[in-house]
Amino acid sequence: MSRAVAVTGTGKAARRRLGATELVWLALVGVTVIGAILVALDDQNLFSIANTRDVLSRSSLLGFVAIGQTLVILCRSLDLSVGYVMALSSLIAATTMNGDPARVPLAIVAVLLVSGAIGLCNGLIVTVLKVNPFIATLGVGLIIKGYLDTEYQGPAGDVPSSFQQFGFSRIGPIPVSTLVMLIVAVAGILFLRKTRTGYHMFAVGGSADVARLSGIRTGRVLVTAHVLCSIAAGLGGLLIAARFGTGSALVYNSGYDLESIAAVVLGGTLLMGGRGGIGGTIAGVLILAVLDTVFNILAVDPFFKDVLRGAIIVAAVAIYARRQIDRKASRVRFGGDGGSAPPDPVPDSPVPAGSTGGAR
Amino acid sequence: MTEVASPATTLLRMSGIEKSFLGVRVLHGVDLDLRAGEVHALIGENGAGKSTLMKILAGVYQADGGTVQLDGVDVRFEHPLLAQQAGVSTVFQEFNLLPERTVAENVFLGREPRRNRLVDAGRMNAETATLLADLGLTWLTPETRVRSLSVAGQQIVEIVKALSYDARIISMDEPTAALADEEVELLYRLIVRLKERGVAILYVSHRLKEIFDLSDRVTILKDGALVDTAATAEITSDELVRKMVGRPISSFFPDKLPGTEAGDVRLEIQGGGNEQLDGIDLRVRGGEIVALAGLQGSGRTEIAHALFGVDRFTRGTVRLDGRPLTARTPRQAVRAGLALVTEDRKGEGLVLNQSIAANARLVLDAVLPRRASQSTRRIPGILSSLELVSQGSGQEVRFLSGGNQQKVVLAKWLATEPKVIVLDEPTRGIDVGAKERVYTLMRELSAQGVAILMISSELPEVLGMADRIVVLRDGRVAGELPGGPGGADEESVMALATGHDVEEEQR
Amino acid sequence: MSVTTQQPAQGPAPQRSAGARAGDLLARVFGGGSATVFALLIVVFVAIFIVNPSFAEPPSLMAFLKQAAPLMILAIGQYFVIVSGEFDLSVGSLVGAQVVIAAALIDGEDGRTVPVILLMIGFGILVGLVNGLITTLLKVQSFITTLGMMLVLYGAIRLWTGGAPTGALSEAFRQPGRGGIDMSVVRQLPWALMILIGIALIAVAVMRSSYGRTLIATGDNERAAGFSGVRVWRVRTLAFVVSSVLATLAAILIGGYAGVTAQVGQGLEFTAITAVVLGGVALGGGRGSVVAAMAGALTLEALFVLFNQLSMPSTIRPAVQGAIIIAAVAYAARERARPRHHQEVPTQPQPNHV
Amino acid sequence: TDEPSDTAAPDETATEDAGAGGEEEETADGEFFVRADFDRQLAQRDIEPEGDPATPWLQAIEPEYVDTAEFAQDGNTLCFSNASVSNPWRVTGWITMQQQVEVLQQQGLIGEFRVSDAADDDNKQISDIQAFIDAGDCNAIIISPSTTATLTPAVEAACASGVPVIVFDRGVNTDCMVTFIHPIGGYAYGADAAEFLVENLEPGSTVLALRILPGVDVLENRWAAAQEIFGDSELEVLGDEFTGGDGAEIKNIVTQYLQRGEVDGIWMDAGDGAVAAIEAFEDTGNDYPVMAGEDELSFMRKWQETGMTAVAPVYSNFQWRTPILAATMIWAGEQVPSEWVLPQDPITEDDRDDFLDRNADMPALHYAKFGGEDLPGFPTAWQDR
Ligand SMILES: Nc1ncnc2c1ncn2[C@@H]1O[C@H](COP(=O)(O)OP(=O)(O)OP(=O)(O)O)[C@@H](O)[C@H]1O
Ligand SMILES: Nc1ncnc2c1ncn2[C@@H]1O[C@H](COP(=O)(O)OP(=O)(O)OP(=O)(O)O)[C@@H](O)[C@H]1O
Ligand SMILES: [Mg+2]
Ligand SMILES: [Mg+2]
Repeated sequence: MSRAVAVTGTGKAARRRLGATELVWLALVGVTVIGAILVALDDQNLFSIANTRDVLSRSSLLGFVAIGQTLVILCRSLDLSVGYVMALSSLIAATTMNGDPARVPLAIVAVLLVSGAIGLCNGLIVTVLKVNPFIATLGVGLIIKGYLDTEYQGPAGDVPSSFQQFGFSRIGPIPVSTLVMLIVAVAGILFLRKTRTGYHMFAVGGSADVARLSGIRTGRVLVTAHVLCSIAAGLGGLLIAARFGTGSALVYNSGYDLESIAAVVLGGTLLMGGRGGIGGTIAGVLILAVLDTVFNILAVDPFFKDVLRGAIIVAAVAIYARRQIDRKASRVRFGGDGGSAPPDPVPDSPVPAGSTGGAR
Repeated sequence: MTEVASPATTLLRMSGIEKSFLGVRVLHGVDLDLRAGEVHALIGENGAGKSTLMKILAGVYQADGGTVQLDGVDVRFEHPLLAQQAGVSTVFQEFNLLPERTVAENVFLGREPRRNRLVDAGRMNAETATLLADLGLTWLTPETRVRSLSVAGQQIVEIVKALSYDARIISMDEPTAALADEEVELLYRLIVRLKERGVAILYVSHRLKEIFDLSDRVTILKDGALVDTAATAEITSDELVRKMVGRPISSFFPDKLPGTEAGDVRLEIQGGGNEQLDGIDLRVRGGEIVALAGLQGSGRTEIAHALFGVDRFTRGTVRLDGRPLTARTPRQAVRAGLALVTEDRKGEGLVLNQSIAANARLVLDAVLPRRASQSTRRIPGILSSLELVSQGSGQEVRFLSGGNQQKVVLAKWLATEPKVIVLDEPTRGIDVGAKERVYTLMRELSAQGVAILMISSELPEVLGMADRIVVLRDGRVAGELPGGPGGADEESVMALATGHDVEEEQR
Repeated sequence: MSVTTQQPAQGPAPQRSAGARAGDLLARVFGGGSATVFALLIVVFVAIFIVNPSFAEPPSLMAFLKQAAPLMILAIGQYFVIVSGEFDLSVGSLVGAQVVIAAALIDGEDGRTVPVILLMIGFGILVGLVNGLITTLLKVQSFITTLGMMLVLYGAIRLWTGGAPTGALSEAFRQPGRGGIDMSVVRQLPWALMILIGIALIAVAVMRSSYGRTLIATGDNERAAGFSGVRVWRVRTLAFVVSSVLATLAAILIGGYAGVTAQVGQGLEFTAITAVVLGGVALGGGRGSVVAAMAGALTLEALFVLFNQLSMPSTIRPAVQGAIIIAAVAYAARERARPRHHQEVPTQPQPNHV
Repeated sequence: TDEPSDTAAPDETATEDAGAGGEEEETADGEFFVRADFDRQLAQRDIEPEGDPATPWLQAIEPEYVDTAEFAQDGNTLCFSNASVSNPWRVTGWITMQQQVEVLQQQGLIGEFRVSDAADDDNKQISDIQAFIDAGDCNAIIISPSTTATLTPAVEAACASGVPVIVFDRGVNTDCMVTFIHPIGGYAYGADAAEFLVENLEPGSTVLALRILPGVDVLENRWAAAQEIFGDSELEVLGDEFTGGDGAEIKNIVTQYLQRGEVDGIWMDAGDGAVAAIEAFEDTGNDYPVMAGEDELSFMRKWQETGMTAVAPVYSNFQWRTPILAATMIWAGEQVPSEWVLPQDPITEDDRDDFLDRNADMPALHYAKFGGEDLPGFPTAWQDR
């Protein structure tokens, strides 16, 4: 109300509310509590060791992919090729290992290199050829699919049992794979919070023009994000190989591309980039895993699961959006139309019609 | 850090700069030199090429011809980063901040301080705080999210960011376009300090007052060519305008057209209020121009938005031609005969990727589709009466200069034949020629009996155009002053706007 | 230069010759990144004709158009949503759901055909409304809204039918997608083609109407559109409804063409979006023409035919398809960097100012 | 059910003769062609299964019984990890399985029946199985693996937990489970179809192969067997196309082949969308091909209606009853075959009408040899699913 507020703006910051990430974790708690009650009504315990393990192990694979996906989405890009990268990586891992424990390191290096190279392609197509990331990564995905379908007629390769431990063994109630995933997540969080490239990802996603004018080499940042995203998917492929004991092309049919995007958005990262983080994503992944476990315990019909998951994702994002509107910063005038069309279409600015007046 | 150079040292010399966009030459061999410790103004009409020249200096565009010399050495900035590293920093015409990031993160964007290869957020915040304290901006905290700042606050962050580079050359492209006089004062003080440090400042503005207040030398561009560079002290404002426009402008604010007279009250707000506003009483007659003056954030735009259904009055009544008006959406406002030329041309006024024609008929298409086909026939006439300069009505609006874009916005609203038109900062960022065209248009509309409510941060404009001036302070009407010749002066408006005695405040 | 000699460049437009205007129209349809798709379309067709000259015979062409009609109709619907700045990922699921609904409710009885079709259209409208209202009023990005809708439709329809489609389609239902008017030269003039032409004409007319203009304006800058009195939520919601209704019509054609299978519709959303983007329509809204979107769909279908005619191993086709799409979109992106007015109007005298 | 078709016998010898030479040529990387399995499966078609032909789901070909006394117990919680119910064949089988469970629950032989569905996601199924193991209260775990090789470690883990494990449909690369239940298999299926085409088409005729997806082992086996047989015949294989099982796609592809030239025969790796393929011939005015579909009713009805030359190879859907029955047998300590090979007889023109009559009230995407006619839920459970 006072004009001091208008000029300094500090008043607004003072009544800053819960950050997006905290909200997502709260949502996770909410989902867990509701799930636990429903499970308890069925005379079971969601927090039993077995069920906890189940939640955690269900979260690891999606976790890897979603961590990577977070980075590209933060940069206002997206990656629809992750499913194919996972499939290819699992095959490379399994065929390189070929049952020989000594070849495990070689296989890991090979996977990281190949998946990184795919990320490089994705990134270069988006930045240099200026192809919309949706189409670019869909196209690269199709190219990988073509290779996989031609080259592999089914599972191939053999993962030595030592490496299978990555998929099956546990430390206490925590599966090793989940632990590794969490370590990667922490590394990712530090990367975003502590490195320049991490900072620049927020900038590139917030506004590529602003970033460029601030001296950031936006192309490089975006390419880095794509490379890291593909590498994360490659790690997912390694986990698949460990869990399957072999590599499998058909993983690409399991919908990890869209599911990882859903998890990221569920985790409070803006689909149009510039805001969010891996912390929220992990909560998003855990929400999906808890739902999965609860549905399984309650023996929910698999098709009803899809219905519920669809509805829950939309409802959650609607709730985040609600807060966005409340925080309406009415007339901020950012950036000109620098000609570089934003890769992601979803506009943010609130519609000046209807409900906005009441939202203040 | 910067060695204090003697005023005569030429830091930068741009000579014969050429630039074409897609075959259209926009700079024809422009020369410009900057000396340490000087403020060098760059003026010219909209589209004269000021921003382009500045962007070449900043490494955003590459010149097609000509040379840039820094300290006598040829340089070529292929990327903004290289310009920054060479000590050239820029406040661009468009906002260049990340709304979701903090002040400190924005200021240090692209060169975050590191320790052991990791970003040192503590040091970043501390350095930002020092920088802010140095400039006397203690009310800004480094951790504030830019989104929560007002437009002026954001502009200040931009400037702080440019300063933080330890630059020897700072170019500012219309830094005051979004600022009210009070904040302009703040900027003046910043610039004086920079001069003292020996920084060269390239300063673009359409406000002649600022040119004379601040600059040591002035370079005038016209149609991409250099007209003259002169010492500011040796040039009069008439001369300046003539060189810029190519003709003398006799009277800047046109007189009322004969036959213009205040008619019945067309727009009336009684006791209007909402979260930002309280007790707004306002009356605008047909044929009358009423100005809303006030400081940044005093609630002027808010009144326009509440009237127009973007926001709402939760209290009070609004009448249009005597009939109650409760617009809940812009659509209802338009139907009732209201038009709003918004202060943010690109963000709220235009669909930039569409043609001039599509923009001009947008309101008709959206609100009055049945009338659209016949009303659109008037549009070519309106556009040509506004003297729009374009390459045809099929041209995309984003390729027009600011002034011409504003004309398209005006045409869009004139096509609806409004009864009441609200103009929010109608001349923001447009050149004198275009300004004059807008003023003439306002006079013409008045003569036709349209009621005009004008919001402006430029006091001369307020004083020169308005019949009455309503001054706002903190979302309330602070008082009303008569306009026109013999009416209020700048001091009395400022006194009402700030609630202080201006003289006292300034000295 | 003085004011009096000033020639506002607005002037030329109304007096432009018919030829110039035709050129303008062509440029508008083919320009702005859309030129690529027409060039590609021609290349692909020529290649098909070379590989298999018999494909150029009218009956083959008719059969091809019959196949292509559903995707083109889907592309039209998707165009409406994309040009308004949104996405519709639910169309594939919706096509599947509608076919299953048709089979389950008609259950082979001709008499039920019309009521069930009406019901399907009603359901399509409902889905579009839900997509649109959740996106516009609840402010959920449409990528997520329609992804959710995709999951919900996929699950709900299978929940309802126990996993696999039940019932059967009637002969009458199958006519639009399968039948046509028997004729001499073309053997059969497919209903699907006529329906497609009808929808295309309507779509072009709509895009030229006030609604179409406001739709594009909304996609370009929703805030400016809102300030101009556009009811953004309504315009966009309507676009989603158009998309869902056209998906329903596509479902009627697909169901008619090939009958019920469990997999029907799967993945069509990506094909439709790809088609639209291939047509030079910008994801993010505000740019591109509906004719080009249809051309994108036709090009994709033609590409599939070409692969087949070349006897390309079917496993490798996705790879080739992916590479071609990336190349085409990259090429179009280069084209778009050139503003089209510079192609339309030769460089005029330097703009003069007042 | 009927005897193994006599059509199979003559070709089989032909195959064996030329087999060794054609092997490398035909299946490029040979990954999915194991000659021993191929030969065994083709031979199994002619072996009279043990057990009552009226209950084919309890029959077994050349069973080797294992003792299950160690698993005999009173507990009767049955856990089932299903790959998915994402296609009509699995839907049909799943209903049959549930009906079978209901009967046994009423008899008190089965208590809780706990199911998790992995929606075709191998990784999810691994977690599902892990969850059953961790829960610790399953008295038997039935697994229908989504992919052979990938589920092996999970199944091994399930075996290691000491619970009796029953695997059916697709196999895994281990023999730790108590019993592995499956019909003869993919080679036999593909060969049934291919042999029929070879036999009913003139030498030099053309055949188009329509396949669903690449990389699914059971389907790859079918195609590998067909390639083997076509390779030794005089038929020309025009191409093999992946259709995703989508009718529209199938019709498009067949239409395009017909625009290029004659297609005399159609080989399919599964019957989904067979009708669409037939319609492509109708719509383009071509004669019906010789066709190998599946015992899916829409195809069989079309076959009957048109009187075309066709065969319906069967991948016995009734196998979904067997694992449930096997679980109760194991709990009772009864012997079960360690590899429980169920009969898999194609439906020919001779018995087609009989099967159609028996399934007259069943929906289109139902499978003729679903084997649930004697269950109390019949017919409504399969009709309004
Ligand atoms: N990226 C671009 N592509 C094409 N034309 C451009 C581009 N940028 C500027 N122009 C054109 O170059 C000319 C000079 O523009 P510039 O922005 O430098 O003018 P200006 O003097 O800064 O005007 P204003 O006072 O309105 O800001 C104008 O005619 C403009 O339309
Ligand atoms: N960007 C913003 N974010 C949040 N609140 C804002 C913003 N801009 C203005 N406000 C609030 O709206 C109220 C009215 O400001 P308004 O913009 O209407 O004033 P104004 O005099 O028109 O200023 P301006 O010249 O900036 O348009 C102020 O109290 C201010 O706090
Ligand atoms: Mg400028
Ligand atoms: Mg204002």
